[in-house]
Amino acid sequence: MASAEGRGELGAWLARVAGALLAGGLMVLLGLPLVSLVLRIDPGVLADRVREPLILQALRLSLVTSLSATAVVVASGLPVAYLLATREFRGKRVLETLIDLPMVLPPTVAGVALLTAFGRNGLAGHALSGAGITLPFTTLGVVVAQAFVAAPFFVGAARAGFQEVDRKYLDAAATLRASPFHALATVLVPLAAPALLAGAATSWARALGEFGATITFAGNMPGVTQTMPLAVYLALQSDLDAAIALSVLLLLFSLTVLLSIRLGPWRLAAVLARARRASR
Amino acid sequence: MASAEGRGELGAWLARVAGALLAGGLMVLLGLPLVSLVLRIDPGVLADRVREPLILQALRLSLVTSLSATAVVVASGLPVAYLLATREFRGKRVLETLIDLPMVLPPTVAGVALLTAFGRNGLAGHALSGAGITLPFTTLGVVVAQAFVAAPFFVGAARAGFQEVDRKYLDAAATLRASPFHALATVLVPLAAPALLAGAATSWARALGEFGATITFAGNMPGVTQTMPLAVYLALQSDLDAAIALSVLLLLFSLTVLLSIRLGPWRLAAVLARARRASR
Amino acid sequence: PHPDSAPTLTVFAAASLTGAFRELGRILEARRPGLTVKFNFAGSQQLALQIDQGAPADVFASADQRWMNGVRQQGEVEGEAPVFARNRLVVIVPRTNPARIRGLAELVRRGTKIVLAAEAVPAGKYSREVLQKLASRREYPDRYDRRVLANVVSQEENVKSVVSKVQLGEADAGFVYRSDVTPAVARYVSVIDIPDESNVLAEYPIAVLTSAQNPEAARLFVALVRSDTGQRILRQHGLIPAPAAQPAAQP
Amino acid sequence: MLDAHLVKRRDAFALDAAFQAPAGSTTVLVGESGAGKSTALRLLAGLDRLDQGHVVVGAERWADVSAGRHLPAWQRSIGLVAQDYALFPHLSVFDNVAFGLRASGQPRRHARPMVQETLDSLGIAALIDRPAARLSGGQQQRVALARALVLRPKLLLLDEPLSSLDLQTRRAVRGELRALLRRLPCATVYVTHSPVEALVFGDGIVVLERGRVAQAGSREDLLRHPRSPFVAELVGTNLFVGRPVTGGRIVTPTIRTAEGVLALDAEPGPDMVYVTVSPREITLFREAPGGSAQNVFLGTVREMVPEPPAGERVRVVLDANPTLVVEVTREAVASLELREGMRLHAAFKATGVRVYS
Amino acid sequence: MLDAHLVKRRDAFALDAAFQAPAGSTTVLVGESGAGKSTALRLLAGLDRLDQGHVVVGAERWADVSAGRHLPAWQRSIGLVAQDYALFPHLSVFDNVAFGLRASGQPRRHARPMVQETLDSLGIAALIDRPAARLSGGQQQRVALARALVLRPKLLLLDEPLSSLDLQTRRAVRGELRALLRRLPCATVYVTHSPVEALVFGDGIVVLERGRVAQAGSREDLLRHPRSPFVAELVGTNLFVGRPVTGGRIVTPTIRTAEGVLALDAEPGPDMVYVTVSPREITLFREAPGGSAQNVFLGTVREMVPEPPAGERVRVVLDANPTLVVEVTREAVASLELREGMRLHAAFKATGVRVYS
Ligand SMILES: Nc1ncnc2c1ncn2[C@@H]1O[C@H](COP(=O)(O)OP(=O)(O)OP(=O)(O)O)[C@@H](O)[C@H]1O
Ligand SMILES: Nc1ncnc2c1ncn2[C@@H]1O[C@H](COP(=O)(O)OP(=O)(O)OP(=O)(O)O)[C@@H](O)[C@H]1O
Ligand SMILES: [Mg+2]
Ligand SMILES: [Mg+2]
Repeated sequence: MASAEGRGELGAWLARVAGALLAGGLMVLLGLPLVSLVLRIDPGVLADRVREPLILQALRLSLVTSLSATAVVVASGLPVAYLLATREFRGKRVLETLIDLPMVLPPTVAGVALLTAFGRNGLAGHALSGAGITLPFTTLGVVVAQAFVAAPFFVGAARAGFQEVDRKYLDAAATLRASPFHALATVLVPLAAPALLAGAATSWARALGEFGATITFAGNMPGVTQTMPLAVYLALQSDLDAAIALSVLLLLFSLTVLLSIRLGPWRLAAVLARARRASR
Repeated sequence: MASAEGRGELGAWLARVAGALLAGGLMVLLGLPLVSLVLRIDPGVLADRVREPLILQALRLSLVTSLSATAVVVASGLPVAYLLATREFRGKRVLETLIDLPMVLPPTVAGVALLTAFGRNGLAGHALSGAGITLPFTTLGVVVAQAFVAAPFFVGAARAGFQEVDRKYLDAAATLRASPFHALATVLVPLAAPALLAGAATSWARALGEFGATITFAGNMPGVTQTMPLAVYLALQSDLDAAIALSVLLLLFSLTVLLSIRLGPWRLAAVLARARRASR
Repeated sequence: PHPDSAPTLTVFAAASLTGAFRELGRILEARRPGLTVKFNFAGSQQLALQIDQGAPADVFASADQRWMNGVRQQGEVEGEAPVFARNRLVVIVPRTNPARIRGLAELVRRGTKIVLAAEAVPAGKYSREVLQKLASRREYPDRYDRRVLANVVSQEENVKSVVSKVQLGEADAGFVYRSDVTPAVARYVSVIDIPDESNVLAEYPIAVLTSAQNPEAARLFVALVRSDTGQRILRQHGLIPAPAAQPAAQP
Repeated sequence: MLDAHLVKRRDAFALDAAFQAPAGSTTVLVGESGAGKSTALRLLAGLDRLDQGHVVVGAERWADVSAGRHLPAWQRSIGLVAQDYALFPHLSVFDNVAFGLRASGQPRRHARPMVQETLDSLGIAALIDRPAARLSGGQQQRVALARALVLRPKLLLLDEPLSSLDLQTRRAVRGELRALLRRLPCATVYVTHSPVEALVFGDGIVVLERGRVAQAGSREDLLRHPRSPFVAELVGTNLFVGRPVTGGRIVTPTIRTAEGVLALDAEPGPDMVYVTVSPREITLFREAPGGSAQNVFLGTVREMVPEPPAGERVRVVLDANPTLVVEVTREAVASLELREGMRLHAAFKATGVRVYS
Repeated sequence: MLDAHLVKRRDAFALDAAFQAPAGSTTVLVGESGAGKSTALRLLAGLDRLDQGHVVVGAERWADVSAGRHLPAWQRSIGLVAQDYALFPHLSVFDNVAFGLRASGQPRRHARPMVQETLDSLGIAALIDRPAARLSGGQQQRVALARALVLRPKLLLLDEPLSSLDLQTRRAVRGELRALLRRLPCATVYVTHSPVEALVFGDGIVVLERGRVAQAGSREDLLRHPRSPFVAELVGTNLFVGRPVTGGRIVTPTIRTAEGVLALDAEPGPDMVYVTVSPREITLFREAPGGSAQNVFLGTVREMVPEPPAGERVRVVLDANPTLVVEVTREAVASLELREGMRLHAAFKATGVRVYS
């Protein structure tokens, strides 16, 4: 018994070390590139770039389009996630897989796919132009491209979040005269809020980083379709360092937003204050 | 009361319609591009391409590297997800956000970041070459690039999955002489298996579609680093139709794998048989 | 014909023209008060696809004849598509020059990490042509082209990736356009020129599109690009001028 | 007035129960765990669909499978208090109680006085602005009740409303709840597995056993005339079911049960009869008794439980055929040297039984 | 032999309980919901850390805060059967029971005979290859027990092991479990909120009340000498606590309690004394009684519960100061026209009380 326990302890110790090594490996894999990117930038270049009107324009456009895309994804993803979470039907697994597919598509191909669907000569092009809607080369097109690639992330997270809400609350709402929709709005969404927020944050991050589908489907026009990742791409044409500076800018920006979603504005302020004190 | 109920019913009807419209919108947004892509392909081109040795090579390399990257992500992501799911510590939210960041990075910049970290002149380059490891221009580098972009998806899903496992099972394991590691392996992982599988599938899909980081970090060499998405991009340089055919090939391939993960091989066979019957 | 009080000109241009064309756009705007010049910079092939799909473009400047021809075949081009600039290939090595390469002949040395653009990319096609031409010359080692190609570790989808890899010191040498060696890049790399007789000249055609909303401004822009001012600015950005006066020569 | 016939099939379980619940009174649905009580409530509420049968409340036909009718829960005038209350944890007490009013389209302004009044009547007006997540068990129970009652439902459904409360709170709340239910004009269906609660609350009692109605009737009827082993166990007595033995050389009135022949002190009716024997009427012997006790069973002591208060009496469970519950004094335990596992004779006189059909 | 002193602070709750549990016997930890029973078990098991105190089993010091010692659960020789059993749903019965053996490094081959033997001894050998997810409640309970016992723990911890079972299974399992625990050589701590289970299982009984030990002792002691209101309620009697009144013109022995003065029939000791009055010793009157009943209380009827079997007697809860439980016959209820809310006098004689210190 003593030897078995001894073996157990040794095994546990080994496992702990292995786990720490693996976890450390992941941290190095994810952290080191980010750190070395930040180390490489020239603060002067970054400061200059931040003040450039074109960059500010791109940043603003990125913010507007990624938020709009997230809004589109959230609004249209909610009913789908609700359906997937609460109903059983034929072909459900197939539908789930189809929703995941945009993730596999190389982004430029996604852009081509969007053009063949919503372009002037696309499948739905006639219907759209009939309705007076133009997507390619418009800001709306950027939103569509971002929504296309970001949607799977939100639907997956929202679906899991809905499934975690105890059925009893929905039943309670139903016995209190709440129609399914009323229950969705007043009970399910508030109770699944953390998961929905996390999913929206992931979607937003993906939309913010979107490049390939955007440049192919919507083009790269400053002020109209040139988002930050596109600006990074253009900078890359002449100056790698500038491109890195812009990427770090994009990173800092999304870090701030993601952290503030996770922590709430107040706690973010506290964290920043602490960081500032520490850096003094 | 009757009027209130009437109003409730009307509201519920409106909500149902709105929900259906939104969900339908998402289906159009996600489905139409995929459909029009498939419609656009020339079956002849596709058939020719499938037989091309270069393409088969790229497909095989994609399979090998994306599976390896998924394995890396799963092995190193499990302890991190476990930590995030079971422990509370300072800076946890910050860590979570850092893990999400690779998603925001435009893939090309992600590749540059990897080069500055693990390249010959990168931060860890000296240590790596000392250990006789070269990453750029090697298949291993492809795996690293794919793991870098795919990791956030697995960690997030695994963490949520672990959190859903009832604590009581871990407690039971502990009272049965199981060290935390033994409990992780024999209780937590099997019980969280569906979530882990789903996360691994998402990660795999992302790794399979990876382009920007791969070509930037590992380059493009047939048989060594040329994965399917890279083949698609090169085809795009000369022949849009070939590129689309290859993308559809990639889509079909990942559809099969994802579906078989979701359904299990037997049920997949049944679905395929049904589809074949229906298409006759 | 657009009854717009503030007319805009939309130029679709290859991403490698970014710096030069932005300058030219500002000059045209100064000359034509009220006119706004907008650019859409992307890969030539992406631009061609977009024009095919009905993009609202007035001018298309391609980094390659091929994509211009494609657009032309669709009947999208108004009139000619003259070549307004040329580019030539150079070999770049990192400033630190880890493989100690001082001449083109040393590219055959075993273990040298060379990156090229892929054959499907114009730069890649030209690079291979250059290697063949060099191989046919006696001052270069035996089976020069094959031995260099054997050292290739990556065939990039994009010339800029070649630049990045050399700039970051990952590759020992790479074949790029002269124009890619911008001042920012020049801080990190050294250039080894390829003799003109073995070099290949890439051609940049430009055209006004039939669907142009503002054909008059479009023609003005093309003229500006081909004018002396335009050609000077292109040269400043590392391109070889091809002024309007001379008829375009085949490489 | 509720008239219900509930049929629902599940994997390994089937519910088929018909019963009525008069308006203004409380009908208790009692049964052990898994008997189908919650399933029945969910069918009444419309949260699940009937496989067969109907639910009719007053003049309204809420569900009728033969007519293809099924009103969803949110269109029925019900109040349901679930076992764990299911208060919305993200809402305040006010918002919880106002939820139904708001869902049926009333503005917040109108809801306020109604909520206030209901909370008042339950003595929890002071809690109105508390977050629901920060209430004690007893408070939660009352808020859940208020949330249901504020809508003035035609049918009130309570699923083990006291079972999440601790012993002392439960005792305190029980009396209040009873008084409140007495005052309500609607029909109330009260689900419980506790015999005590069934007896306290039940104007009418429906005993569910494995999805079937084992017995239904008034409290008195159940206590005095159990008609199923389950009900007998519920009220703590020994039950035999049998048919009179007629003809032959039989002198005393006798019935034949599954377990043998039983002597009675009165002539049974012509048909199937039920016989109960109180645990106190049974005596234990180490040796087979002679004398006047006509009914003797041999068995093994399975369990001995001292009866509160003070353990002066001990309940002995005897594994005989059938299992018998016997109540003896502490002195008897000592003199018989009673231990678990011991084999004993249990006897009762023909005069010790109550017979009914 | 277990010697424990458990101190743990939580948000609004603090546990501070010291008790012993001899080897080879069962110590019952009884208390209402939220009393801290599960918290105590988790501390004994090492699933949570003590804030203060110690856990010593035999010669092993598993936890001792003053010495900074805390052995994690998996290094303690314990067996824990949780309230809902927590069988691993992805494993078969065999793998569940073999889990602990495998975790401590034994090969499958060695584990098999031990598992078999344990399952045999619990009469569930036939289940060995069943998936754990497909067992009835009673079967689950036995598998959980087998899983704990196969490791031959030095300390067996059972958290309400019968509470997930239905009435009938519970009765069946109770006797078996009692017999099994009798045979085990280890110390067993049995947690329950059921007075009946406490009386059936407890060689020693520790009553927890809001995190403190309200009373600890043998079953007999608790039944006959409740020393806290909670224990009194548990065993169903009325308890008074007071000090003897001495001097003055007092003739009968008297004590002063928080509720007034109580007359006794025997001289109390010099110190604090406890007085119990059985519910049967108390009589109810519509008018204040004269005569021989020396102790009279006025109160309102809160609740009336017919007592099984047959409801011949009715328990009346009287909101007096203090609350009194009174047991009367059905006839008395009729003749007094007893109703809830009625004001009544309750009286008992000095001879009706039991006094102890
Ligand atoms: N959704 C379901 N699917 C399949 N079987 C179910 C479902 N819900 C309940 N059952 C089964 O139906 C039977 C009755 O369950 P029900 O919850 O109605 O019992 P209950 O009388 O309320 O028990 P308890 O006192 O434990 O609450 C049980 O055997 C249960 O396992
Ligand atoms: N993890 C925790 N954090 C904070 N408080 C807790 C925690 N676990 C239990 N408590 C509180 O500690 C007190 C005791 O809980 P415990 O579970 O020990 O009671 P119990 O006697 O086992 O009750 P039950 O009979 O309901 O199982 C309760 O007030 C509970 O709310
Ligand atoms: Mg139930
Ligand atoms: Mg507990």
